[in-house]
Amino acid sequence: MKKLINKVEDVITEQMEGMAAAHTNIKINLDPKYVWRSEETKKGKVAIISGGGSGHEPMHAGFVGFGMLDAACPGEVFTSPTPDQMYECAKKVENGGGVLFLVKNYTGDVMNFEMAAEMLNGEGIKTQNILIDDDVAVKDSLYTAGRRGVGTTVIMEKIVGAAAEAGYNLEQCAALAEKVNSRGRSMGMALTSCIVPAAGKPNFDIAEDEIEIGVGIHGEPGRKRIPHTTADEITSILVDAIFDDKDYSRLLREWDFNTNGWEEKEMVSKAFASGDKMIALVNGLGSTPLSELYCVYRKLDEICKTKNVELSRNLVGSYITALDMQGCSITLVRADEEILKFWDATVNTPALHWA
Amino acid sequence: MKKLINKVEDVITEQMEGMAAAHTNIKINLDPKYVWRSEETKKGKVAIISGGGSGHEPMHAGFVGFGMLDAACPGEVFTSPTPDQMYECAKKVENGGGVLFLVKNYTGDVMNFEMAAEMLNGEGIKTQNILIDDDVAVKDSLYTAGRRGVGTTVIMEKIVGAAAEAGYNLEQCAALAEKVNSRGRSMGMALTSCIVPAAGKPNFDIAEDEIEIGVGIHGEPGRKRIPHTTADEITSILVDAIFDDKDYSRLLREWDFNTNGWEEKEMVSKAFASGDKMIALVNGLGSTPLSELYCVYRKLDEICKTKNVELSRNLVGSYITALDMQGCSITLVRADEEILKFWDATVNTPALHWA
Amino acid sequence: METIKLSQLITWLEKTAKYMQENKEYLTELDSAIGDADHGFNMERGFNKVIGKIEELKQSEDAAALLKGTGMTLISSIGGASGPLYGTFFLQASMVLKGNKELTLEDLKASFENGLKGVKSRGRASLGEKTMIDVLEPVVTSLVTSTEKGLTINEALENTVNVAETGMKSTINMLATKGRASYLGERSVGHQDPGATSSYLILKALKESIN
Amino acid sequence: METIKLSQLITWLEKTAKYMQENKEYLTELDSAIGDADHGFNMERGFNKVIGKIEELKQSEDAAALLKGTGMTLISSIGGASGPLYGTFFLQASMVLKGNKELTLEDLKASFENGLKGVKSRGRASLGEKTMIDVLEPVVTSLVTSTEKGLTINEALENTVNVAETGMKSTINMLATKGRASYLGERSVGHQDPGATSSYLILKALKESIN
Ligand SMILES: Nc1ncnc2c1ncn2[C@@H]1O[C@H](COP(=O)(O)OP(=O)(O)O)[C@@H](O)[C@H]1O
Ligand SMILES: Nc1ncnc2c1ncn2[C@@H]1O[C@H](COP(=O)(O)OP(=O)(O)O)[C@@H](O)[C@H]1O
Ligand SMILES: [Mg+2]
Ligand SMILES: [Mg+2]
Ligand SMILES: [Mg+2]
Ligand SMILES: [Mg+2]
Repeated sequence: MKKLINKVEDVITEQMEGMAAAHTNIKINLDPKYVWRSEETKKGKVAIISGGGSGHEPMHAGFVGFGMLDAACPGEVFTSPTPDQMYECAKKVENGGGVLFLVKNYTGDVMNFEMAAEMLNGEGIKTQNILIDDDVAVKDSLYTAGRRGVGTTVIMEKIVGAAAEAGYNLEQCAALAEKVNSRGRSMGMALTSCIVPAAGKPNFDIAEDEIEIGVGIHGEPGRKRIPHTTADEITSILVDAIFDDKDYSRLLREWDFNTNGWEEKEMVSKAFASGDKMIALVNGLGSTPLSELYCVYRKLDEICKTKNVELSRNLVGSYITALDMQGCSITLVRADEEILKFWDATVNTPALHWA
Repeated sequence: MKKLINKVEDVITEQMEGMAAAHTNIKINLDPKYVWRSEETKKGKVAIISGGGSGHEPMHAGFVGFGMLDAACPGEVFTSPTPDQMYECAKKVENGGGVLFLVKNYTGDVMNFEMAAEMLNGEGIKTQNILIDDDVAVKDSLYTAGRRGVGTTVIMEKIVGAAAEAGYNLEQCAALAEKVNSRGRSMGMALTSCIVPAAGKPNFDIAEDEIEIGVGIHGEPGRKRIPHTTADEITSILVDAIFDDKDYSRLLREWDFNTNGWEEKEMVSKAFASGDKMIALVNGLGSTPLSELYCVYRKLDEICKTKNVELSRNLVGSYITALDMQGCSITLVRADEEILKFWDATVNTPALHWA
Repeated sequence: METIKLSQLITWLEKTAKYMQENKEYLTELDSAIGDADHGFNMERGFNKVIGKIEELKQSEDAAALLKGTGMTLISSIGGASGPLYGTFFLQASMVLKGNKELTLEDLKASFENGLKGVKSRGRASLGEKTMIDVLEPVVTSLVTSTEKGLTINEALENTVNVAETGMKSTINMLATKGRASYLGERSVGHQDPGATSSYLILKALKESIN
Repeated sequence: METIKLSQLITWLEKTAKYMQENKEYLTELDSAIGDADHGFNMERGFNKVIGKIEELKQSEDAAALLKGTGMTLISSIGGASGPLYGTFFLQASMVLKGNKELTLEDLKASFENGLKGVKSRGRASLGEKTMIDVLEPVVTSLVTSTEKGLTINEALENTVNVAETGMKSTINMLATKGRASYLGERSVGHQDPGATSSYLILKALKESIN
């Protein structure tokens, strides 16, 4: 394993220190670990917080700043952060508007964030958890832990962050987050595995002439392995998986402020159709040259044109990675006016900024 | 070789098509190949054009747009573009203010851009070439083709692009570009080689426990090979090379509008010293996770503090790459007020944008 | 009446930490086949944290405080799926104990029963889903039986280790429907669950600490 | 008087293209040792472009037009260092010819002499710097001598190939001070220069086309 690191135990800390040194608009806390905005936010603004295992950089810490996250809690590499991180972090940035946790749907993340929300709600700090479960590689939720949260997370953090900045309250932010989640679908593939620093070797073996279809962002093996093929064919496979996905219904837990406990809520993602307008993310998994992502975008654009689907906005780059994995994922979020308005709103974070 | 490409011959074209599809503010021409800004520029504005071999993405095409480049000419992978590209491209974007070619100091790039400048000046289109030669890994210019142009290119394109936008004329833009070049120093290292699509295998072999110090951006072997070590030590080696570099003097060719030919001009880069303020670029070579770059930035920041050198601005990310090479480079440009003003100015390109 | 002393519970934690260190690579290897290759690191990190607090834990007033302190430490240091689950197990196990300076088999049973309940409600998994529950639930069932039969603590723990081992191995042929392994569908079959394996090690450590 | 016909020059270009195709990997291999592993692709791309225009080139009025067309094509298709250099070579070689439908040895000499001058002024390199000049300059010197001695074209070209080969091999022990290889300093010694090698192939193709 060759990496630009010092001791394996210090990877997360030193990366946080580097970020804080490079970006004056974020601050870090090391025990417990979280990253938050330096400038004060408007009184009453909902605190938008995310977090998850490290190794997906720039997500989430790179998205802390004006118009996006108030704070992020990094866990160990590929391991959910712990409730005390989220709890301390929320106490630090909560500003009278309550807390919205944006949580990727992995068993670990869900449970840790739920524990934190329980603690905060128990103390009278209104806290809601919204899940992201957009990975169509996971087919059903009856026989699995449900779909994983992947690329839609980036888009949700941007949009809900902008809405919070614009004065949406906790219920409105949560509803918007739900809407974005129900309109997002992603599918990924890998050319190579990644190497977790502590493990020091690839998570899975893959031959020179094979690729893995349907990987997530944790170096976990995907759904199937096929012979390596052209970028156009690979793009078609990913895009087809997204468009072939039918209406998808599942139960997701949310905090019920009346019963003061968790309630299951049905969430339906309608299949994509002709005439839809999309925000598209062509995402590199860490070691994919930008030029190759543009080659994928080119084909995605071509396919969408034949489907009469408009790519209204896009991001092409490495935004939600799996350490040094070679590969890519495609995310499409069906947009509407509200979504586009908040997508276009000013954002100023280390990894995303525009005005 | 596993890459997200179709046919090796189509790599550059398809990447350009993908960029054009993703970014409405740039346009592409395929024969000959160049990328240029969609919106018209102010009459009389100097046209800032760069170009070079492909494989260094997002440079240069990713820097085309308001406040930076007017156009970029991509060559084959790691191969300078040809004079007809630059010539046609310059004719397309020249808007009465003349043309400034920003050229990385490689034999091929220098000669091709010189031929283009000769053709344009021959037609009465005022054209100047400014070289970037900032790579301290190349020790002298007497026994070599001179220092290579690396990271300072990104910073120069930003600064000179902003100056042109602000109304600097050709002479002023050229003088500013020279100033930035004379104040920039870079040093890079690689953990792995890269794979050129047409070659299909690594440019050089390197063992699991070795790293290459002083590589450029073309997968060429560097100056020396040492055992792999910590990020802190690697950073120290790179930073020391930059700070240990003494006053550096060399002759660079510029177009003389009086004699209508090339003249050699002495250019001196003064050694860096305590009290200097810097724009810092910690650059990934293509396959380096952002988290590792922050680990490098952390140490760079620490060392600079002990040297009483201020990192006034920074960029951390993959901005000038060597395809899928794992490794990084550090660039420092000694700033002054003029440089910082133009660094901070609004820029809106696919890869760099702020307001 | 035969009981488990606080000092023996401390030994249990120390032995567990030792097992997690020794089996770090093994557990991670299991997790790399059907998960994300971190279970060994997670468990080692968590129990190392417990060991780091062992002097403090030794000062615990009673078994409830000891188990609660352990649970809180695991929760705030493991993360992932196993952190909240093991944390909850110890936390909930502590809840039914009040001022006990030592545990009878009855206490242990009640405590584990409540721990398991916590794990199941936190993780919403049940028997047969290829998780740590395939070890923890048979263990609780066995403790219930042993209590009813009036077995000694040693006999009872002997039984728990046996059912824990059987439970652990039973996960090999299961299709995962909870946790990360569930993403693999059919491909999860044929691999032993890492969390079930760490649960087995915890039970083994318990038995060996009391013997 | 013995001359080179336009059709033979066309054969030369075709043979050169064939050699570049055949030696693509070899030239790239040489360039990967001391450069950036593209010389073979560059040369193949350039001469394939020339072949793509061969019908047009066949229509050339005279040798000057033919060589100029070749030079322009190489300039606009190779890029890198070798593009402007070989392009300039052919372009400048064409400049001293006026309306020739065929070339005498004297014409060839004058033409190559001017081509070399162009390469040297474009690249600012001289003999012994481990570049194509270590082939091209001895070749021109040999052509001068052959002309003075009044050799036949065949004899003269026989000699050029010999000095080209010697020149090419002489680069092995040289320390590069121009081009990409110069970055390697001492590490450039022991490798044959790719550009010198392609120059040798071009000269070899010429001899074989005239024979
Ligand atoms: N819902 C659940 N209920 C009970 N145990 C679970 C559940 N989900 C996962 N597990 C257990 O957690 C183990 C994985 O733990 P670990 O690797 O530390 O966390 P993560 O999956 O977050 O990386 C699995 O092997 C399984 O035994
Ligand atoms: N200044 C120079 N003068 C003459 N020949 C040169 C010069 N610089 C490089 N060359 C020749 O060009 C060859 C490299 O060509 P090529 O690989 O196609 O271009 P690049 O170096 O741009 O990748 C070298 O082997 C050398 O023979
Ligand atoms: Mg994990
Ligand atoms: Mg080249
Ligand atoms: Mg795991
Ligand atoms: Mg080359």
